[in-house]
Amino acid sequence: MRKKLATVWLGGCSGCHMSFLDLDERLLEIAQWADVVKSPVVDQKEFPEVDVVLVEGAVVNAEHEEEIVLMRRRSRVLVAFGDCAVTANVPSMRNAWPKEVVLRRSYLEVPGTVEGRVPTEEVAALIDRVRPLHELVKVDFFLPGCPPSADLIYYVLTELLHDRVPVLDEARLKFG
Amino acid sequence: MLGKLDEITARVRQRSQEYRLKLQVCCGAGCLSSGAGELLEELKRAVAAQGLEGEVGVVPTGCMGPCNQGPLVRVSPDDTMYEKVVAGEAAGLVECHCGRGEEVRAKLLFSGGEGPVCERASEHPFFRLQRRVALENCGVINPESLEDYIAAGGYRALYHALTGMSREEVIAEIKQSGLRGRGGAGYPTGLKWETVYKHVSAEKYVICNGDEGDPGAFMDRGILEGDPHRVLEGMAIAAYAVGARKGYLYVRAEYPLAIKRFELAIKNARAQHLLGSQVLGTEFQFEVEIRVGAGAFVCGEETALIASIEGRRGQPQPRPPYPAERGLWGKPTLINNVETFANIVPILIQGGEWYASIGTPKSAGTKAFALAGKINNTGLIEVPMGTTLRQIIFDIGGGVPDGKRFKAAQTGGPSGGCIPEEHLDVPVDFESVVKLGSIMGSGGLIVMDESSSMVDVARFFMEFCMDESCGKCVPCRVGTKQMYDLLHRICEGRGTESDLALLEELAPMVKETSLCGLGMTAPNPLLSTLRYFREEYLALIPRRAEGASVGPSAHQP
Amino acid sequence: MARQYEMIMRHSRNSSGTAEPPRTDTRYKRIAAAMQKHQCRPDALIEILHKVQDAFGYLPMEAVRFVAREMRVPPSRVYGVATFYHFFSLKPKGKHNCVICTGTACHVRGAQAIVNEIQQQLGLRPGQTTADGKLGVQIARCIGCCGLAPAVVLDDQVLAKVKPGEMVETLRARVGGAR
Amino acid sequence: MNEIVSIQLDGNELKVELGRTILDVCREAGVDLPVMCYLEGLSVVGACRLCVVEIEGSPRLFPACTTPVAANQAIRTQTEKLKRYRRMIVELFFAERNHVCAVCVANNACELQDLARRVGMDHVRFPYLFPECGVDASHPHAVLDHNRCILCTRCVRVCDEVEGAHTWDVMGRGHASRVIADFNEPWGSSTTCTSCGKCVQVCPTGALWPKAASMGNLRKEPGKIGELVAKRKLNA
Repeated sequence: MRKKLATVWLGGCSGCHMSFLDLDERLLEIAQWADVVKSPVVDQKEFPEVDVVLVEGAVVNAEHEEEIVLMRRRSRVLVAFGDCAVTANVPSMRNAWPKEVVLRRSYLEVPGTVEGRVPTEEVAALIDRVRPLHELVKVDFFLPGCPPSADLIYYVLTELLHDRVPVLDEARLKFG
Repeated sequence: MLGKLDEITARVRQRSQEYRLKLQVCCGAGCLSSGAGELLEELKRAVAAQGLEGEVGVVPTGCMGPCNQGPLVRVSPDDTMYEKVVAGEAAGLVECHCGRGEEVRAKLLFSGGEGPVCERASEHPFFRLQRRVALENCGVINPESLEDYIAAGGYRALYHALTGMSREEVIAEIKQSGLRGRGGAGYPTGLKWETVYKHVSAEKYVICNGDEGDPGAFMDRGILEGDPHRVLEGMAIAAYAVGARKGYLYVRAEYPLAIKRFELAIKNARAQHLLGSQVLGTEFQFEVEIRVGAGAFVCGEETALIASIEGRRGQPQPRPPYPAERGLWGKPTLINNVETFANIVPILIQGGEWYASIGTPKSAGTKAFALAGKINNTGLIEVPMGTTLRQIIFDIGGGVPDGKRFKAAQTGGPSGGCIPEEHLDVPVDFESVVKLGSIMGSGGLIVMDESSSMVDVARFFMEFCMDESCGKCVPCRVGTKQMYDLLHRICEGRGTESDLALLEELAPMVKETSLCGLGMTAPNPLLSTLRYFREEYLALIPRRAEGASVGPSAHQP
Repeated sequence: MARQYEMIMRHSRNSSGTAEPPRTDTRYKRIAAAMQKHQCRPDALIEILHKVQDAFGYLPMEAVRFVAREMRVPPSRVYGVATFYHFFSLKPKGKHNCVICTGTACHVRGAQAIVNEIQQQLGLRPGQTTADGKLGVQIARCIGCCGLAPAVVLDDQVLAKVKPGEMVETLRARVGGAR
Repeated sequence: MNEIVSIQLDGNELKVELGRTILDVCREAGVDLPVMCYLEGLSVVGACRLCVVEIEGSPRLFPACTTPVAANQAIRTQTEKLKRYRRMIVELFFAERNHVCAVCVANNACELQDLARRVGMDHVRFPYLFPECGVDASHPHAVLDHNRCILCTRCVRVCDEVEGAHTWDVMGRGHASRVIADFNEPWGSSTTCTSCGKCVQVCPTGALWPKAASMGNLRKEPGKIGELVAKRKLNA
């Protein structure tokens, strides 16, 4: 039976998605097993019910908080995709300071800011601390790496889309 | 030399016989802070003013026990005790009791409470159920007077050991007594002495551990303040037995009075050749130095204590090697706690067999406890091992105040656990307390009533351990921080079931892998409250709405 | 005495650019005397730091440097020891000091309420000192007066069975009285 | 030469010399125990607790690096419990400071990172503590980044025991402990540092790194310290 696959981009650099695209011709192989029903490269507003979702990025703002809960509810297998999703990684480097300090620094104090102001409407409000996915929802599979290699993504997706549990042994498991 | 001790004894006895009555004023730290110092002076003045100088003596003593009734006065030999005597009442008390020979009924000990009041203090359950061995002189003699100590039989045990016993015989006596370390772990004292004795070295050390860091424990403080010579004599006997010539008392900086009195004790003992180059006229030489701690609970751990005496950060070392083999300056070192040393003299005087006859077969002798928390009679007590917690808390301690219900007794401080009502009839000894998920510890006993949250208690102790973790080993340094954060979250009502699961996963790991006793026991308060009061944890965890995320906490620490 | 002077003088001459303690400061003489008593043995470091804190009320860096140099103990080791033990403070304490005991007995009898009240009424958290340096608030891990819980040590005097409101009043009076 | 006794190591009978540690014996027998604080040539502190093993007949766990072998010991090094505990300890390391492999100069040359893969840590279950940590770049040749420090104290020990400078020590205690130079001063202004670079070589993570290095070309040689110490003994 064909599976439904989604990929999501939360607080991250999209590098994991780049690595996903690096699957190149193997993407066609994936397409034989699953429909990519929701992804930054698919025009679909609502998050549908899916079999597998790859979530890139950490939970950084209020929107992410809502989205991740929704995704959890509508996904059979939720994969923390890449270091940001697994450890909060680079986005979390702001966590040692209160978000007000971080915002002031970014929008007002850095050189080159002209008449800076902290945006309030255009972008979602930051939450106090950047958090990895598993602090908010149950994560079924952790796929660390910054980014995980295309080979690794291929391996993990192949297993999951065939209802097998991938195994990250010492050779496959790596942060950074 | 024995003649000199007898001579001093005779002199003191004769002087005290001149007095018809003796007013003993408790000058333990508790009573001093409620005004015992002024009271002492005022009583002396009143006695003089009423012309009773020749027949009524006024003397300070160490801690008498019932600390929250202070300042305390005992009239001897009438055996009458008065509570909460302020300086302004001194003249009236002297006039009434000493002048007219009438008791001041309204001021009798415990008359302010709900329990029984006795004209003879020793008949009150608070005293009647106690058996004072280590605290024998505490609250009886003047702790600042060497002569008083000698008159109470002091330094006879040392003399007896030095002149009439071989080192092996001393150790055999201690072994026979069944005495176990009173600092908490309960290691057999005689065995420890023997190990140090057996290690051949020109230099050896004896250390008295007075770093009583458990919050809620003040037995060692009571002993050091109330009977410093007893500890000093115990140390000297130990030094003779194991072959040491130098001893250290390591004591907390928070105990200035104990430091002062011990310093004085050393000075006076040296002057009388009870310390120094030829102790009591024998070849034995022994010097004692005080080392003052600087606020680190972990220094109660023996290897950390040694590091601290050596002027370093008080971080524990892996054992082996044990201090008995390689301790202070790398030399064989005997470390015993204050209360342990305080038990040595009576064992030598009355014999190991006598001591072993008190208490239970595996935990011989008596144990001092500091009662505090939600209990009527707070204070310092000493009971035979095997006394039940119920007797200690309800008969001696007078139960829980304000009509509240008893909930749990906490023993062993941050290393111990909470024992609930259903186990109150278990006889207290080293093994039984461990079976209940706590430890005997050094003797702090805190009573909690129904208004105390046990999760809060667990968090309180975890915060303590986190703050006091030396930072050397990872499980303790980070584990206590993680456990504290998780407990805090639960206390604040922000916890989840997976937080609880994490706690239960972390606690055994920290317990089993930490380097020293602090980390190994840090999870105890958490584990014991989880064992007996799990429903209190669950009650604090918000119930999740149907279908919500199943992951860990949606909240920040 | 002469030897102590010499020690201080030598120390001044060997100056390596760091601030020197005033040669006439008797507190330094006392510390130098204490070091001499222990023959500058490194194991006496904690004893000497106690002396420094007795003399100054805290551990001024200048004095800490003096001790390290005279005792020939590596600077990082001295600093490591000074910060390991909570009894030592590298910051000046208040003129008046209020130490709230938060031991177990005090905790179950309401020590936290005292801490909270002081924080709310006087704006002082444990470890803080008022801007004018008049009042410092600290917490202690059991002062061993469990029978008097909750207990507070105000300027070395133990106060028993303290009530939060009264404590704040006492503190206000103490600080006000010092003006 | 000490007495030879027999022990059991993970079920295999072995003849070993008394006086050696379990870690020694394990290494010789090819049993690879994880360590962080241990480094050949430096004093043994038994602080990381990664090398704990089970000894039959005792309910306790024993750090292999400090525990001497004894006759007839039956040692187990790879039980499920030990594996679980080791992973937890590694997780505690990662949660304690701010380890971001992606931007670390020691990425792919880090003992902690390697350890994480060895113990199968695919994520950290404990809340990250995110402490505020400074970076000291005042030294001309090297940087100290507290975000990546695991307080193994190899730098402290090598500086004191091998170089003899004792520039480094640890200040504070518990989770507030920090490695410091001199009186908690910028490393570059240290009056005791000889700039020998040994601390950088022994640091297992990217906490101490040479300014000349960039990600991908960092190579540390902690093993040299053991060789150095051995050579000195030879010459002594």
